[in-house]
Amino acid sequence: MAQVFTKSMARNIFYGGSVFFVLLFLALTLDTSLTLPERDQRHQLDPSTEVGQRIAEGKRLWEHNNCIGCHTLLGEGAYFAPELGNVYTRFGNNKEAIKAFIQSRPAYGIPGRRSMPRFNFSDAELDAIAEFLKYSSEINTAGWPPNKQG
Amino acid sequence: MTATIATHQDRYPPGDLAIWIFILAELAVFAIFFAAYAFARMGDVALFDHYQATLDKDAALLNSLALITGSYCVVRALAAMREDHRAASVRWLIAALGMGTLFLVVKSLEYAHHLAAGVRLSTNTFYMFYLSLTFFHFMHVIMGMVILAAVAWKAHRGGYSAREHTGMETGGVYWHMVDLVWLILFPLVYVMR
Amino acid sequence: MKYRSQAVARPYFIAAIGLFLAQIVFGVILGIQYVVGDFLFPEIPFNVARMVHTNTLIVWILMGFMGAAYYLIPEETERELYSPLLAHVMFWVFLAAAALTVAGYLIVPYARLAELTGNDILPTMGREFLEQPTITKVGIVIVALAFLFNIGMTVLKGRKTAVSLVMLIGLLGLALLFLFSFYNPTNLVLDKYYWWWVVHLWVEGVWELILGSMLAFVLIKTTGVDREVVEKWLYVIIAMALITGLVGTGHHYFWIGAPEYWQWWGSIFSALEPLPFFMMTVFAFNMVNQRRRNHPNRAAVLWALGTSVLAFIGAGVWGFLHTLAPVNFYTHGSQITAAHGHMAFFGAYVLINITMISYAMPLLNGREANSMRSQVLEMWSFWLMSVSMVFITLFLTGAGILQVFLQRFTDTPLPFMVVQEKIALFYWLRLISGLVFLGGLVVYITSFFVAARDARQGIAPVAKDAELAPVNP
Amino acid sequence: MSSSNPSRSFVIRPCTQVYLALMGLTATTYLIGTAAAPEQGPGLGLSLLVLGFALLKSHLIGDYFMGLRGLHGPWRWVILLWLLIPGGLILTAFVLSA
Repeated sequence: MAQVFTKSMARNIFYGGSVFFVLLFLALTLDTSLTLPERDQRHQLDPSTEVGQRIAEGKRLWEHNNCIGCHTLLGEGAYFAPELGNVYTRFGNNKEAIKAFIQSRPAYGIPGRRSMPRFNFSDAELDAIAEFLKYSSEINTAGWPPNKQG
Repeated sequence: MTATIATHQDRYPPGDLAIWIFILAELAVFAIFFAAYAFARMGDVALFDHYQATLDKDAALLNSLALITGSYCVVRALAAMREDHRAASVRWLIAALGMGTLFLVVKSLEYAHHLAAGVRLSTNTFYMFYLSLTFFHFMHVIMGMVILAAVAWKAHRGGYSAREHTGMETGGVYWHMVDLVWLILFPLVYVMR
Repeated sequence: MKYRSQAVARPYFIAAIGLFLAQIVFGVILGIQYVVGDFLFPEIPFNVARMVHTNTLIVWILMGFMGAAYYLIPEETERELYSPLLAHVMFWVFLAAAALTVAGYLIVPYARLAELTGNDILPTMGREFLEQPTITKVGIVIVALAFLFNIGMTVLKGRKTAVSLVMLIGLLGLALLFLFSFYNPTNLVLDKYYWWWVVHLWVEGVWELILGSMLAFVLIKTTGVDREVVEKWLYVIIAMALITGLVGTGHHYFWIGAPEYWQWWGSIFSALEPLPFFMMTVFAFNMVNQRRRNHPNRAAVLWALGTSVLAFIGAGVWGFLHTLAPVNFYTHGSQITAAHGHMAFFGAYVLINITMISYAMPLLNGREANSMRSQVLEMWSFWLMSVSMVFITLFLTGAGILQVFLQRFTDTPLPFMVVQEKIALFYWLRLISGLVFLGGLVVYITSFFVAARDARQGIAPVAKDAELAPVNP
Repeated sequence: MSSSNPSRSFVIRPCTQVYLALMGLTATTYLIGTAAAPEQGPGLGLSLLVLGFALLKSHLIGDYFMGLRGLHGPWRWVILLWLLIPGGLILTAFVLSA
């Protein structure tokens, strides 16, 4: 009588199953790649346009100052400070309000409270960050977050 | 035949137990998918009914018959092997592979038709389910055919006998699982409304 | 220790524990900053402390994996490591890169660090968990390649067991997927989509292979159960892990701009993700129950069993709690996520590394097991860390539920910062649990010194390695 | 399924009987699906009948093709259980949405 549960069959299932689901995942990724242009606002990113350049610069500043270390962006990041994927709409679709908020942070924080560092951005840099956050808010995120509070 | 072997055969299904664990996991995925389809349909019955009517029931019937026949071929292949008719067994396996190929061709034609009509996963919830369920199953048919081809090759090379053919049983139950899933999928997605 | 070259694992293990301590110290700082917002501000702002906390975690877990590989691969392949020297050199390269990176985080502002390391040439910084300067990432790739070469050559020339092959596949996947950390387009959706190929496909994909093979190795050694049995379970478990985990990546694609069918695919597959972890628990307890010997290292067995249980609770149960799209719509990016992250990382990857260290360190020091006194300390540290981590998780879950309700679910949603103040009580309780955790870690570290002293005084472990009669099936 | 007794070969094998039953039930399902006007469909009653056919067919496959018939213990029931859970959920959803 043959063995009921063999190691070689378990191994075959591991290899076969893994290849199968890798291929399935890649197939779904392919469809995603084809569908994303309708959802991810990539037309705004054209580097030959001024807006596209501002967004790219804004993302660069976002990364160079590790904003994700406190905030979330589309729900990902740290959970220490407010969600910023929708901050543009939360601030009344107003880039100036975003700029004013970043600029008004005191250098030594607010005693006893969570404080955002003072970054001393130039006006052009503030523009870029605000443009990047506006772009983020326009990505089709399937209705998330549930409300403007993020 | 000793008592231990008898109880052993009574208690465990044919084939390697490892494939059964795998089959259970796969069936669990399909079960959740089917239930998800039914409950998603509750949210928009009109949409589901409308787009269900665009599916090709003739093709689905042909495919159902192909898979059932394919399953039957594998049953006969095993029966032949149990009587040591190796050549007949291989012929039945090749017939099963033929049925699998027929399924893939018909299904591909259906996909080509839908793709030409601009249907994608994101078109609407019905097509999302239709394409997801059938494509996931489609991949299983391919997987089952790869397994059957390996089994047929080994049978051809004399790797199985009336006494020892666990590998063929293992491949067989996987192929039947593919059939089993389609037998639910066909009425659920094509007929029921 | 059967092969001399296994000794290269020792510095890796020691560095891993050292970095673990640093990680927890920064974790406590973060815990304080959650309730006393301006603690250490502006010298060490929250984002810097968090970066140190998460990056030291990743580095020490990788150190642990590498040490584990250097320890178990010679024993599995039954030959000396291909190049112990290369392993030593790479250890110092890796440690130096990690130390310099952390020092960079703490000494200069992050933007300055990005400038100094030429991030504009190939921008990869400033994304969660991948904050390391590009040059550090290149260093990681070099270390990983040298490591894989070393391990791969050893496996190629030696006996090929399931444990060593699975470990090798896991490490290979780890290295390959890390390459996606160099892809950073301006398109935020694409950035996030492939960022998960590093993060999710590591922790819910290839790392599970490494975890499984380490657990299988320790169980084979400590229980004496037939390798054939352990290895077939290993294959089944990791097969399930990949079957559910690969498409399970979709649970991260619900709200980042990816198509909406991911809500179905992600929910369905990740609903099954607890399965491999559950199988792992059943497997570990089965193996220990069917043991054919009583290994004198009781602590290692406790860590192994603890891994299987807490990985299931943290990764399996707490993951499932918020993985379904309709639930995740409300919990995404809340303290619920933090609760799950803490328990899952601790249960799965912290504990498996400690299991390995606990099993291997005495052997690397020339004894089969530590003195009973030292083992009792280890067991205390297990319970202190595990129970406090359970409480951290529960308090964060409580905070998360309230946060979700007040900020997202009610008819009158409150702003983020207002909600944070309302749930501060949970953060205080979490901080207390965190301090207990730190205490547990100190006890763990103490156990090594107690073991060394007892060994000098010739105190043997209490239990002799008694061969058990084969357990009846 | 097979026997060394040569007289058995003149009888239709049980597996062939099952095969014919499966084909017949599938054809019936198809006829039910196509008989009604395309925009109307077979309606709840016939749909549930079709679901019942599907579960019966799957049970036959499990028993006769996958070889679960004659087993004792949990494996005997595992496919049936699998059929009943999603079957029950589908039934619930269709009844509720009718």
